[in-house]
Amino acid sequence: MSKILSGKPDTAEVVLAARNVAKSYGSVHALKGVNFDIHRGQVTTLFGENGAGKSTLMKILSGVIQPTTGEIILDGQPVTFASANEARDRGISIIHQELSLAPNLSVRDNIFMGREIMGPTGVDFAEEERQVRRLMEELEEDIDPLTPVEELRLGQQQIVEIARALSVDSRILIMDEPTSALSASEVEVLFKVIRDLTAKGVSIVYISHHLEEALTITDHAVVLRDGTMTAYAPRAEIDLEWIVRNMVGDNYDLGAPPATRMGEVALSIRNLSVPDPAGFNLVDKLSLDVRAGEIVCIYGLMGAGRTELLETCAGRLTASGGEIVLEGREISHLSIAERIARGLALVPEDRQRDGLVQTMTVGENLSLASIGRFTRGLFTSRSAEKKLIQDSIREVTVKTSGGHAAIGSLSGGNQQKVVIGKMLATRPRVIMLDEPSRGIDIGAKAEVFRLLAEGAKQGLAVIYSTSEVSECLSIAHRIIVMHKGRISAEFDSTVTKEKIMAASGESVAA
Amino acid sequence: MSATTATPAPAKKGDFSLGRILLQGRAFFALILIIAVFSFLSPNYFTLSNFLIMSSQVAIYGILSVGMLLVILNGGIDLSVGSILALCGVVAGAMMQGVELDWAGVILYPPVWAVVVLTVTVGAAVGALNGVLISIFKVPPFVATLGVMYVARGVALLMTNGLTYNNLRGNPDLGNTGFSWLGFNRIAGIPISVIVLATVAVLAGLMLSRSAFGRWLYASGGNERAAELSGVPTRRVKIAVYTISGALAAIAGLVLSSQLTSAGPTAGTTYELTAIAAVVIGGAALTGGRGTVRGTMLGAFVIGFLSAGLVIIGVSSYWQTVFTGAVIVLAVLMNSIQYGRGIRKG
Amino acid sequence: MSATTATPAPAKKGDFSLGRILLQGRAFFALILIIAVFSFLSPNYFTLSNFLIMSSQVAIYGILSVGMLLVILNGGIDLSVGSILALCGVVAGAMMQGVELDWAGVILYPPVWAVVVLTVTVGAAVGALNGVLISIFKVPPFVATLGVMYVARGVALLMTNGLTYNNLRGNPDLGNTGFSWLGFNRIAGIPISVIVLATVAVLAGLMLSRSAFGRWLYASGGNERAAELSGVPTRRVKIAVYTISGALAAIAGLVLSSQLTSAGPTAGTTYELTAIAAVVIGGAALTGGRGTVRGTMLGAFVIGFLSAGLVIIGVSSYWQTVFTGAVIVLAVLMNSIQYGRGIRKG
Amino acid sequence: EGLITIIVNDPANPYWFTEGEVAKKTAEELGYTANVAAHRGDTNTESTLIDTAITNKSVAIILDPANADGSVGAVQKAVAANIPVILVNAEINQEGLAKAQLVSNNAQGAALGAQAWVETVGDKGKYVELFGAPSDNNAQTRSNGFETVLSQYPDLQKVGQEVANWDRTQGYQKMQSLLQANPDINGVISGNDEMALGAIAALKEAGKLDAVKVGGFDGSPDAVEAVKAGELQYTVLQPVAIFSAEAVKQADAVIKTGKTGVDTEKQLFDCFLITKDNADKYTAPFVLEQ
Ligand SMILES: Nc1ncnc2c1ncn2[C@@H]1O[C@H](COP(=O)(O)OP(=O)(O)OP(=O)(O)O)[C@@H](O)[C@H]1O
Ligand SMILES: Nc1ncnc2c1ncn2[C@@H]1O[C@H](COP(=O)(O)OP(=O)(O)OP(=O)(O)O)[C@@H](O)[C@H]1O
Ligand SMILES: O[C@@H]1[C@H](O)[C@H](O)CO[C@H]1O
Ligand SMILES: [Mg+2]
Ligand SMILES: [Mg+2]
Repeated sequence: MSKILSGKPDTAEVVLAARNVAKSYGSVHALKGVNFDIHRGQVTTLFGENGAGKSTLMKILSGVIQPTTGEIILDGQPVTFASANEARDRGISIIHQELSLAPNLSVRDNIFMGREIMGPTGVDFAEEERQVRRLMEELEEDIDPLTPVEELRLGQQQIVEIARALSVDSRILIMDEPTSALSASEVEVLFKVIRDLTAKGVSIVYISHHLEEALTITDHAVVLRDGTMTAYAPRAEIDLEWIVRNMVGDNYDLGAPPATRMGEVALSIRNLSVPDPAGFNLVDKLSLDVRAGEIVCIYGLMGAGRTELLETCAGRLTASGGEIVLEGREISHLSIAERIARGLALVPEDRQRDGLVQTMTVGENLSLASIGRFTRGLFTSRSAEKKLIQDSIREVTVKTSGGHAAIGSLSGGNQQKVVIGKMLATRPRVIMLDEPSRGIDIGAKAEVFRLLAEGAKQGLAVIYSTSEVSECLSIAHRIIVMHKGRISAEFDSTVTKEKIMAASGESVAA
Repeated sequence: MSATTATPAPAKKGDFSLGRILLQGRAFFALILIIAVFSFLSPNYFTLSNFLIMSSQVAIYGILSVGMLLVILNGGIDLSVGSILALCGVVAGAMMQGVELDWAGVILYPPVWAVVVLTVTVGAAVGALNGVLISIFKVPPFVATLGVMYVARGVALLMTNGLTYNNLRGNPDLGNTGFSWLGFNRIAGIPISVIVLATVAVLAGLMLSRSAFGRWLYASGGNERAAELSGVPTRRVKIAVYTISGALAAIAGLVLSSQLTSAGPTAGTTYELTAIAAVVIGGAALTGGRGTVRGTMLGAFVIGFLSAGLVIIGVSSYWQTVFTGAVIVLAVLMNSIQYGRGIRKG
Repeated sequence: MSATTATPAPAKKGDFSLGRILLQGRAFFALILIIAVFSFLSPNYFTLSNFLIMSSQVAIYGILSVGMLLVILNGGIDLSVGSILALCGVVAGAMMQGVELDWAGVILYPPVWAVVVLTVTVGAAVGALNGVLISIFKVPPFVATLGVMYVARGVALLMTNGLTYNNLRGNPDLGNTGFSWLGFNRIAGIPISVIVLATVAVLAGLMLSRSAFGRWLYASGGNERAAELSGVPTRRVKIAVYTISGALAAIAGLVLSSQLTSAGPTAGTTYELTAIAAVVIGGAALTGGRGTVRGTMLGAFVIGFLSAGLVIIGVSSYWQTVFTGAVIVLAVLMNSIQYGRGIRKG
Repeated sequence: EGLITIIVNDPANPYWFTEGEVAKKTAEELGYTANVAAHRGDTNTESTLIDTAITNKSVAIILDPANADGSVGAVQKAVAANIPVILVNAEINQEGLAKAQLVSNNAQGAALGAQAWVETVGDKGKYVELFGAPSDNNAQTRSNGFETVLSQYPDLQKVGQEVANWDRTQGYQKMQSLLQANPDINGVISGNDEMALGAIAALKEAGKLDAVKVGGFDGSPDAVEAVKAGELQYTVLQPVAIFSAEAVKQADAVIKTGKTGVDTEKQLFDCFLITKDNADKYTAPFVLEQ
C-alpha cells in the first residue's frame, strides 16, 4: 500500500520493521497499512502532521498497543509484543510523547521502577543512585537523584524520561518528541548522546516537530500523512522544503510581522516581581509595555521565568510587587475571571494539565471560557453555544468530527488548537500564549501564527513565549529575551538568531 | 433534566430519548429487571399505591443523592449528609417545641415556614463549613466531611441529650401547625415528598445542563486547574456545591421528620453510603466531571425499589444486606464495562 | 520503617531521626498534646498499665490501618475491612465450635493454628475479590469495596443466623485450646495484640521502604499508567494490596474475637472509617502515592489515645463524638498546611 | 389466615432474635404466615417496614419500636391503615394507638438485679455502670431502677457511667478505660448482658475478674453460660419468650374479636433472677422452668 516516493532502501541492516501495520479506533483509522524500517546504528526520523499516526506507530513498535492488522519483524522474524515490558525485554524502549513519570517518587525511583536492582536486603538503592548520577553526568544535567520529580520543571522531567530510556541499554530506542520542553543547549547534549549511541550500534527512531533540529541528527527521513507513509529518503536527499512538501502537501510560511496600526499601550507590566519559595525572584522587577496591534515574542531558556510572568498577568500567581495595567486600569487585585472579562486571556503552557477538561467534549472545552456569551438570563442558549463552537472550530481549524467529539480523541496538535480557540472565543484585547507551538506540527503552527497576525491587524495585542528561535523571527514585531527573571535584551524583527541566543545566555548551537 | 454535558459517548441529535436512555446506563435495565422480578414474586408489588409508597421512601435518599451528585461531579465526596439530616431534623424539632428566650422569659413558637427556612439555613451553613474546609483550608473532602459527620452527629446528640422530639404536629393555639404536611399530604394523589424530590431533581437537572454554574461544576470536576484558568471561580463553585448538599440534607431531614412526626439525633446513620451508591449506580464517576441527574435518580430508585421489594417478598434481613451489596457492584460493573469502551485514556 | 520513598520533602541523609519526625507530620504533636492534656486531667492516664491497655485497643484499628494505608497508597480505598473483620471472626468462631462433616458423620475440631491460617486465608480471599473487581473488572474501589462490605456482612449474619459465637476458649479434650492467647497473654508484660501490631507495622514498613513491591505500590499510586509502562505489574500489585488488606482485617478479627472470647457478625461496624481517618491523620494523601507506616501508626494512636482519654476523664459519649470529629479535621488541616508549603503546584 | 408482620430491632442480638423467632413460631402455630423484619434502631427503616406491612395487607403488626418518641408516627400510620399494632419489649410515649404494649417490667427487673448485685458485691465499695442506647427508654428505666436500690447504700459509690449502646465490643472497650480511670472498683452493673459480657472480657484480661463482680440483664444464653461459669454473678431474665408469644395471641384475639382480652394497654411482665442456683432450669433461650 505504501509507495516509496523517492530514494531507495538503505543497505544498512534492518533490525526492526513494520509490515502493513494498520490500527483503528472504532471508525478512526489512525494507521492504514504502513511499512517502516529501522536500521542498525542509524537515526530514522519520522515526520508528520499532528494526528498523522506517528505516536500510534511507535506505540505499536514498542509493544504499548497492538496493531489491528499487520506484522512486526524483529531481526527478520515476525514477533508480537503483548506489552511494553515484553518489547523492552527484546531490547526496544521508548520515550513517550506525554510524560509518564510518577510525580511522588524521586528521580532514582522513577528511573528504576519496574526494573529494580536487587541486593541482599531488598532493593539496592545505593547502586541505583550511582547509576542515576552517572546518567545525569552524561546528560550534563545537575539533577539530584533523590529529588521528587514533582519538584522538577517540565524540561528536567523530560530529561528524567530520557535518562530512564537510556538506563535500559536497549538496541532500539524510540524517542517521541523528546525535546519539546528542552532548551537548545539541552538538545545539543541529547544529540551528542544519540551520536554516541549510534556509534555503539544502537538504532534510534526520532520524532520531532522541530524540523531543522531533527535534520541535524537524522540518517533517514520517513513522512507519514493521514496514517499512510507518503515519503522515504536518506539524509543526503532531503531538506526542509522536501519534508514540508511531503508532510502538508504544500509549502508553508510562518509568516512575517503583519503591517498593523499600533494603538495605545494595551498591557503595561511595571516592576513586576514574583518570588520563589526558595528565596530568589522568578520574575525580578520586570517592566514591559505591549501596544494594541503589536506582537511581542518572549524568548528564553527553561526556567527563565516566562511562565511565571504570564501566569501572574493572568491572575493564577500573585506578585510580590509591581503593577499590571490593562488599558489604563490596574488589575492586580482582579480574579482570573474578571481579567478574562476585561479582555486579558492566557493560553497556558501545559495543555493536559492547565488547558483542557478531559471529561468534556471538544465543544464544551471551546466554549468554557465564554459561557457569558451564550447565557440568556438564567440559562444558556443551545443554539448560541452551537454557533460559537462551530465558529471556533472553523476559525482555529480543529480537525475533528464535530463539537460533540471527546477531547481525548484529538491529536495533540488539535488539542492545542482547542485551547487557543477557547481563549480566542473570549474576544480578548490582549492574548498571552505560553509556548503555543509546543507539540504542534508545522502547518498548525503556521495557522496559529496566521491567526495571531490576523488578530493583531484588528488591534489585538499578542504576547507569546517560545523556546524556538525561528519562531521569534516570524511574526513578532518585537523580541524580548528573558534571563533569570529579567529582560536581558530587546530586539526588533530584523535581528539574527545568533544575537537572540547570545542574549538568552545560551551557547550558540553549532 | 437531559444533560448532554456528560454522556460518555458522543450522542447524535436524532436518537434523543429512548436510544439515549438505553445507552446511558444499565441502571435503567436494572430498574426494569427489579420491577419485573418483584412483580412476579408478589401480587402486592405492582400496584400504584405501592409505587407511590416506595417513591416516597426513595424521596429521602433521592434528595440526598442529588446533593451528593453535585459534590461528586465536582470531584469531592460528602460523608456528612446523614449527620446533617439528623442535626437539621433535631433543629426543626427543637423549634417546634418552642424556643425559650431566657432573658425575655418567653417561649417563641415560630410558624412552620420559619422553621423550614431556618432549618435549611442551618443545613446550608454546615455544608458551607465543609466547603470552606475543603476549598480554603485544603482539607481533602473525605476527611473534612468525615470530621463534620462526627461533629454534626455529636451536636445533634448533645442538643437532645440523645432523646427524640416527638411532638412535631404543632398546636393550633400556637399557630405552628402544618409540619406534617410535608410527610403526610398528597397532591393529586402524589405524596408531597415525591413532589419535593421531583422538584429538586428537575431544578438540579436544569442547573447542570443549562446554567453557567452547571458548566462550571462539570469543568472544575474534570480539571480544576484548567477550569480556573478559563475563568471559572472554582473556589466559589466548591463552596456552593457543599452548601447545596447541606441544604438538601436539611430538606431530606425535614421530609423525614415530617413523615415520622418525630426527630431523633441518630437518624440518617450511613445514609451517605446509600446516597453515594445511588450516584455511582447512576453512572457518575467518583473522579468527578461525569454524571447526570437522571442517572442518579435511576440509581436511587434501583436501591429503593430493590430493598422495598426484598421486604415485601419477605426475604430475611441478612439476605437483604447481601443483595444490596451485590446489586451495587453489579450495576457499576456493567456501567464500567460500558465506560471502558471507546474512550481514549485521558 | 523509614520510608525515604515517600517523605514529602526531600530528606537529606544527615537529619535522620528527630528532625524528620518533627517535620513528617503534625500527628506527632497531636499525640504529644493529647497525652499531655489527659495526663494533666487524670492521674490514671499517664501510667504504664494504661498505655499498654490503650495500645492493645489501638492494635485492632492499627492493624486495619496498615492494610488501609497500602490500599490508599495505591490510590484506592477499602470500605470492607470492618465487615471482613466480622466475617473472619465468625469463621474462626464457627471452626472453634467444630466443623460438622455431614457425609462422614463427624465433627472436626481443627487446632488453633489451623483456625488462624484458614481464617486469614478467608480474609485474604475476600480481599482478593475486591482486588479482582477493581483491577480486572474496573469497578471503582469505593464501589467495589462498598458492595463487598454489604455482602461480607450479610454472609457473616447468615452464617451465624445473627448470633454470636461465645465459646472460643476451646476444649482441652478436643485439642483446640489456645485461642484466647492472642487476646489475653503478654510477653514481657506487653499484650500480644500490641506485639502483633508492631510486627505488622515493621513488616509493612520494611516492605514499603526496602522491597521492589513497595516501590511498585508507590509508583502505581502516583501514576498508574507510567508505572505500567515502566513494567510495574500494576494489576498484580493492586490485587496484592487488597488481598493484604483483607488478610490484615482477618488478623484484626482474630485479635478482637480473642480479646472478647466471642465472635459476632456485627463486630467492626464503621471501623473502616476509623482506619481511614488514622491513615489520613498520619499524613497520607487519599489521592495515592504518599504516606508512611510511621505516620499511620501515629494516626492510629492519636485516635485511640484520644477516645480512651475521653472515657477516662468521664466526658459524655456525645462530646466524645464531637471531639473525635474535630481532631480528625484539625490534624489533617495542620498536615495540609504543611504540604501546601514549598511544593511546586502540580 | 393472613400475614402477620413482625418487626424487631436487630436480630444480631440474641434477645431480639428470640423475640422474632418466638413470635413467628406462635403466629404460624395459629395458622398465620409471618415475616420477620428488622429496623436496627432506625426510625426511618421502621417506617418503611410499616409501609411494606400495609402494602402486603398484613392483618396485624407486632412491633418492637425503635424509639419511644420516634416510633409514634410509624404506629399511627399503621393504625390509620386499620392494621392492629401490638408493641413488644419497648414502649412508645403515647397511649391509645397500639392495641397493647407488652414489655418486661424493667423497673421491677432492675430492682431485682440491683438487690442481687448488692448481695454479691456487698454494701460498700466503688462501682461503674454500663448504660444502653439512650434512644431506648429501657436504658434509662433500668438505670433509674439500679439507682433507686443502690442509692440506699451510702457506702456504695458510683464512680463512672458510660454509654455502650447495648453492644459487647463497646462494653469491652469502655470497660478497659473505666478500669484505668478507676482501678479500685469492685463492681460493675450493666444495662444488658451483651455489655456485661464485654466488661467480663476486659476484666479477665486485666486479671481483675475475681475482685470485680458483674451483673447483667436480659437472661441471654451467653450470659447464662457465664453465670454457670461463675464469671457473671446473675442476670435478670426478661420474659421475652413469654410476651412475644402473648403478643401474637392478643393480635389473634384482636383479629378475631376486635379486643385483646386484656384490660390495659400497657402490660408489664415481671422479670426473673437467674443465678448459679437456678441456672440449670434455663431450658431454652430466654426460658426458665419455674
Ligand atoms: N485511543 C484512541 N482513540 C481514538 N482515536 C485515537 C486514539 N489514539 C489515537 N487516535 C487517533 O489516531 C490518530 C493518530 O494519532 P497519533 O497520536 O498517532 O498522532 P501523532 O502523529 O503522534 O500526532 P502528534 O504530532 O500530534 O503527536 C489521530 O487522529 C488520533 O485522534
Ligand atoms: N534564579 C534562579 N535560580 C535557580 N532556579 C531558578 C531561577 N530562576 C528560575 N529557576 C527555576 O526555574 C523555574 C522557572 O521555570 P519556568 O517554567 O517559569 O520558566 P520558563 O521560562 O517559563 O521556562 P519553560 O520553557 O519551562 O516554560 C523555577 O521553578 C525554578 O525552579
Ligand atoms: O430490652 C432490650 C434488651 O435488653 C437488649 O439487650 C437491648 O435492647 C433492649 O431494648
Ligand atoms: Mg504524537
Ligand atoms: Mg514556561
